[in-house]
Amino acid sequence: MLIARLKAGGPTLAKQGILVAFILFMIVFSFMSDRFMTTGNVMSVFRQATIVGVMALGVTIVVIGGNLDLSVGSMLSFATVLVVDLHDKIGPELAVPVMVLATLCLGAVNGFLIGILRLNSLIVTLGMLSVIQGLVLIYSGGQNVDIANQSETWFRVFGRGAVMGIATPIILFVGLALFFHILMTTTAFGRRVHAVGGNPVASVFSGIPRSRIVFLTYLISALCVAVAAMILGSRVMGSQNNVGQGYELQVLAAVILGGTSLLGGSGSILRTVLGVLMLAFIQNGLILMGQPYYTQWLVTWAVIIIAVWLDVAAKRGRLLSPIA
Amino acid sequence: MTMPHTPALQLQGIVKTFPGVRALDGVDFDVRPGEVHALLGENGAGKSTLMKVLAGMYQPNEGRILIGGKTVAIRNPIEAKAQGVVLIHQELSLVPEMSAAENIYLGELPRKSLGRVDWKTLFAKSNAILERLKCRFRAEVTVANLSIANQQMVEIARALTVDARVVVFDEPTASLTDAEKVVLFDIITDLKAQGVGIVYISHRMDEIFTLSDRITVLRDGQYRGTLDTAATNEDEVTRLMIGRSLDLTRHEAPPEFGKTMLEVRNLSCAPLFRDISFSVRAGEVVGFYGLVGAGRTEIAETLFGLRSPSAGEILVDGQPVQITNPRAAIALGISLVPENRKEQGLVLHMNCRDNMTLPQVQDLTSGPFISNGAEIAIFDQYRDRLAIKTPSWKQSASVLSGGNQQKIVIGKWLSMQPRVLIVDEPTRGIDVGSKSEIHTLLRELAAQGYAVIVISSEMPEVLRVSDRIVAMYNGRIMREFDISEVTEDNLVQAISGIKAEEVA
Amino acid sequence: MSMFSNNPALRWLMHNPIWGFVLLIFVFFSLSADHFFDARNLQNIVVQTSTIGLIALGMTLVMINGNIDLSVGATLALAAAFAVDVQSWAAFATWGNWQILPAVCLALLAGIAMGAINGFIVWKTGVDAFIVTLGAMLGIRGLVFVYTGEQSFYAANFAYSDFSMMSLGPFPVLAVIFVLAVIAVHWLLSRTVHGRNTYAVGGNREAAVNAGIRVGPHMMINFMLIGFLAALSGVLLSTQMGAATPNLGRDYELWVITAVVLGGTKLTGGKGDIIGTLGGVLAIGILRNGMNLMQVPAFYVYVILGSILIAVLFLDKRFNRTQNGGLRL
Amino acid sequence: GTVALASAGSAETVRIGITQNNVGIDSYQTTYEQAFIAAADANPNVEVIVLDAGGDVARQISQMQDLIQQQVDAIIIWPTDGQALVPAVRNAFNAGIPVVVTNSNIAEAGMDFIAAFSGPNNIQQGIYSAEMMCDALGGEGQIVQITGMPGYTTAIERQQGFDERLAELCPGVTQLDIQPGDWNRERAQRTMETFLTRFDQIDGVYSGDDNMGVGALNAAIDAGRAEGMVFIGATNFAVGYDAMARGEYWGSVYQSPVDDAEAALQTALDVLAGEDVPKLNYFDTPKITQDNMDEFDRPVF
Ligand SMILES: Nc1ncnc2c1ncn2[C@@H]1O[C@H](COP(=O)(O)OP(=O)(O)OP(=O)(O)O)[C@@H](O)[C@H]1O
Ligand SMILES: Nc1ncnc2c1ncn2[C@@H]1O[C@H](COP(=O)(O)OP(=O)(O)OP(=O)(O)O)[C@@H](O)[C@H]1O
Ligand SMILES: [Mg+2]
Ligand SMILES: [Mg+2]
Repeated sequence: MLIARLKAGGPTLAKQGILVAFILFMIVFSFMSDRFMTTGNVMSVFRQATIVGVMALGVTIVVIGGNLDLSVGSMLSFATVLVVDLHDKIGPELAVPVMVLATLCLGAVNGFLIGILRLNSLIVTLGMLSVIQGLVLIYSGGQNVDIANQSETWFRVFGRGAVMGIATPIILFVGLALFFHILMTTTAFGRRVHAVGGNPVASVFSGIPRSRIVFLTYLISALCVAVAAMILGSRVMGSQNNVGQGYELQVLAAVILGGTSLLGGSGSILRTVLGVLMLAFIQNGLILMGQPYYTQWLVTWAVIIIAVWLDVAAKRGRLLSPIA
Repeated sequence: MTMPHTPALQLQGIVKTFPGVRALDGVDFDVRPGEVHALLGENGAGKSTLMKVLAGMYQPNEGRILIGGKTVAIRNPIEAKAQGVVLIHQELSLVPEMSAAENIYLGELPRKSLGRVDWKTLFAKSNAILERLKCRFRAEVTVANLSIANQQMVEIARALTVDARVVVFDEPTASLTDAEKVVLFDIITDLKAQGVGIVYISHRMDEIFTLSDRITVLRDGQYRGTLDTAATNEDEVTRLMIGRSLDLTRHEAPPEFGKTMLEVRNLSCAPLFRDISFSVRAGEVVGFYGLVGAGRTEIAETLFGLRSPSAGEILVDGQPVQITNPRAAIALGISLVPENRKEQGLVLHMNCRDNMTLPQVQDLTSGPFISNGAEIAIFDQYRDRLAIKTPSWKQSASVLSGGNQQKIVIGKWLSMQPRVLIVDEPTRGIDVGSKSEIHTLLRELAAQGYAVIVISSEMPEVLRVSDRIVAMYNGRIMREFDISEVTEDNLVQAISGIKAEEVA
Repeated sequence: MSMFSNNPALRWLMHNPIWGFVLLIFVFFSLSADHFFDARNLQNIVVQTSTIGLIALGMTLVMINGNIDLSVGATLALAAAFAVDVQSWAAFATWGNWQILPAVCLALLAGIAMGAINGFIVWKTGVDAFIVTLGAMLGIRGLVFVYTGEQSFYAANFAYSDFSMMSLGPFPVLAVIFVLAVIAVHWLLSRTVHGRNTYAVGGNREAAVNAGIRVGPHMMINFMLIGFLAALSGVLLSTQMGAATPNLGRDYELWVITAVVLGGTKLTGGKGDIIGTLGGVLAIGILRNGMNLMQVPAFYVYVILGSILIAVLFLDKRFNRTQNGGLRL
Repeated sequence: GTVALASAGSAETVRIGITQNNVGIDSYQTTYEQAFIAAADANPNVEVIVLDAGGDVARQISQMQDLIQQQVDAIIIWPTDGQALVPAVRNAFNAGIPVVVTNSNIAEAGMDFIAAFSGPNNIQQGIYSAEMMCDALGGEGQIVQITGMPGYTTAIERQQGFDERLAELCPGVTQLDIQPGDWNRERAQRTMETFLTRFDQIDGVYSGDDNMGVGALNAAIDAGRAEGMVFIGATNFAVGYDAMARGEYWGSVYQSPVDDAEAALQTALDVLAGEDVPKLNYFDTPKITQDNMDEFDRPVF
């Protein structure tokens, strides 16, 4: 029966599978814990999700362009340590642009190696993960960095401020998500990223500057990391050298949950947002229910596989794979 | 029709559906021992699907398969082989990093104890088969190092690994040279003499009429009838296939051409081609004819900025130019419809409209956004002009038939308003109906003042569309013909490497 | 280039640049680190390499198959936990040193089971292995924590950790096991029908299906093999520790993939071999050991390892530049 | 094991190898390393080989093998895991190399193979924190706990000391939940935010170190609920010290990485000199609260 349903509702489900799963999930959780669906909790989870979320936006674009970015975690450590450290040395007015530029440089290195030299993105960004982690440690000498005057700096606005009662990180996240959604769906750049990810050879045969497009996707990813670092640095008002460790996997999991194909060429920013929120709500919901933190890993396992499975199944019109 | 033999194989009332498509709708088909039975139909008529049902790759929704008069269930390719049914695939189905021998016996490698491969037997048997096919390479070589034609021979060699009852060839000649075709036809004759039933699928009428004994025609997944080859002609078959006759006359050369749009002087790209000089005028179609591997595609790629020439110069509108990438070529008004539409021409899962406007999408903007209206206008214009069959622009290019895919690619480049249009193998694997449409289209384009270069390995095609023909052999131009002076004989001589002077 | 192609040894090196690199760093460290070129140290390198090396053998199979397994680190931790904990089960209290046997068997079975789950999901759902095993990487780690209750286990029986110190003649037993595994997997991959089909499935899955290879079960077997090898690696590691910790094997998947890719196996499948993988793991092992002996500061080790990874990838691309048929894409 | 070595310790240079847990993961370990190198440099008779395991047990075992292979005179180890390093330490013992364990101790089974332990008493620190918590709450209240990285000895021991002592000393204080903060301020902040949503009444927070404690404090301040909430930490960091000075943070345990490093080196030298060194050399890690903080220097990390 499920198969028949899937066949009938195939196209719609394929588009909205994640949304349906997300809503079901929220309903189940709100029955399990009465705290779950309170405005306070929802806003707090939303705010917590913004760091992974902003990074996931950039990575979604990289993945649509047919590549991977595993270096975002280290890059986040780098950017956060840099902005927090420079905050007290040269003031936030300079620290923020310097950090953004430095992070973009790292993105440019990724973009150069992958877009222009055409090296494999998985391995290059894995290597960069290690290199950047080392750079952070060398830069900071392995010491934590902190902002001395936490209550007075305007830098606090990124992580802790609010506009009309809505936390600034949420505004940043939603704003960027809408911006990138529009960029990817309505502009020539977005179309070209889809084309390069979908078929790089045909793109070159169509006169698309493939190298430049891939390069730009990595710059965008780095820019997102820089924004995430502003939120993180401002929220914590300090940083450890390994603060971003493991983020790359959370980000990737969110992108995958959003149904973006790792083969490139297809994916959606808005569905990545759903993926991000879903992961954040799983984490939050299970803790609210008093489960030990590691059950969240087990649930995430199941959710990722079931969600992606249904997505794939709806696209091919049958539940089980045709592999013999 | 009288039935002298009991059929080796019968398909009855086969129905096969895919989501949204009824690919086969009650098809009947039979093959007798020792006959060549041709299967014809437009692109997407269901020929390959029918054969995949036969080979156990698809399970039919309805209908049955009889072998030697008994109903059988064929659940997978191994079972089909066990029943003596072998399918040579339309698309190459090889593993590039493995040896020819392993590819020939893929899925059925001979075993020794402990699951070890019996290399000795494997190579001995494979080499024997390759010799029978008169191949000049050994079974030990890696397939990736073989030419496309030789890869095709490896594919064909698979048919000879078992005592076949029925062998299906699905468009085997698409990438074979003439010499290899002769070998293939010998093999087919040989098999036939041994009483094997052959199913032969091709879009080339000449082959069908030389080889086959009977012809079955499919249309839109439906059975349209079976004819005795001896008792029919191309026109009848064509009408059964596409519902109308084709105009197969050569065109009349227009009285005069415009100015020279593109000139190439002593262009070389070692080791692919050397010393290439030719020119194309507005309103003219120049055909490049040669065997596969003659280097024609490489010339087109060089003109389009995809390869760097080692010597020589290119002049557009009389001005020498450097073309370092496709964008530069596009800016100079050069367009290339590439050889391989799936890999080079289309982003398959993108929709038709987006594919068509891809090279110019950054110019179709209003403000920062792509102008939807402008895109749809372009799509509508070329859909109508090229008679592309698709329900809407939103259809993903992957589900279109080969011919319609090709038209999308042509439309994409026409919409760029080029001055020089290069088309490489525009009708490879395309049915006769679409082929003739594309030929007519190329002539019309020339009449409108485009300079057109057509690269083709099919003689009838170059003869039909060209005003001039450049014959190539092994990376060199052997001779240039005016359409009025060309004959099939001197063309064949030219592309086989016989010097122009000797011919003249 | 032509100068190189005449000499078969040099030509071989061109196709296996990683071995050239191994040679280079070997000579370098022999000259510049005091205790490097020393029989004991070379034994140490092999033993140290064996942990990642065993998993890399399995990863080579899975990657040639066109898949990937990110869950190996967690599987390793799970197997180590079983191997150490089961020994102390009351049921085996009277078995003496034999209590190790059921523990090790159970650990290896657990590894095979995890591989089977991954393989089965990939087979039946058709979801990409990267995604399936990314999920499993979290999930199996969760299982480890559920099972261990966040605690480390230790083996009360010193016979267990003594095993890792044993030698067969001059060779440490761990090194011997690793070398045997290398030979076995190399044999499997190059000589058996299953091994050849592994290339076929990864090189062109459709062709393999057309040829009647049962692709699903075939891939599942390779996932079970990598599960087994990861578990074996976990067991051997736990013998070195006499204990098991729930965080064991974090990030190993990244190092394993790195080693395998350095060894020339294609991420898209269809190409690669055990000789290359062995070069890849030795390269990482020698670098780590050499840098320890030379006391390279920890922060620089990250930078050096990452840069070398990218550099080798770059050189490999330079040497084996045959793709695209010379087209500028 | 010490018998054979008495002769090694005279005037000529001694080579000491150290393998640390995870330098750079936090300032404590980094400062420790710097202090250790500084102390060694100050002593012309000492040559040190400094290695870092990056938090990976297997790598630490390899480093132990490498050090044994180089036949150093003594090994100092900061175990990534108390259990798992026992056989490696035993190897060193069998090779006749004395081992000094630093910062967090090795498991019971390994005690026979080490020359000495030098470091803080993490269980005692947990006990101190429990006592301060009890004190601050006056024996009544509801608290939450944020622990370090799950599975690591320091985290486990501090939690153990805290839990046991709290139950015994203050049955009136209930622990609502325990979740990890991974030694990471941002993660602790997130964990605390969820606690704040989940529990309407939280009177106290115990964090496995001040870095996480300040994260929890940040969360409470942002939620407007920090007023009257008691924050107790361990390993007093500079941020914790400052928060204490502002009156936002109640107390912590003062632990100096410089003392830690110097004690470890000195213990090793004493062992090599053949002195009679007690097995357990705890250095002092006193309670630090708003009341007595003037007696302590602001931590350098
Ligand atoms: N796996 C599939 N899923 C969905 N539709 C399919 C599939 N395979 C074939 N079709 C559809 O079935 C129809 C028949 O396709 P088939 O490949 O049999 O055509 P054909 O006659 O071999 O054409 P050609 O001459 O171009 O090879 C087409 O409309 C095609 O789009
Ligand atoms: N000498 C050769 N050895 C092996 N393969 C070759 C050789 N020459 C060409 N090929 C292969 O044959 C195919 C067609 O060759 P190429 O594109 O050079 O010829 P062409 O003149 O454009 O012919 P066509 O357009 O008819 O294919 C290519 O895939 C090429 O790799
Ligand atoms: Mg077909
Ligand atoms: Mg060609």
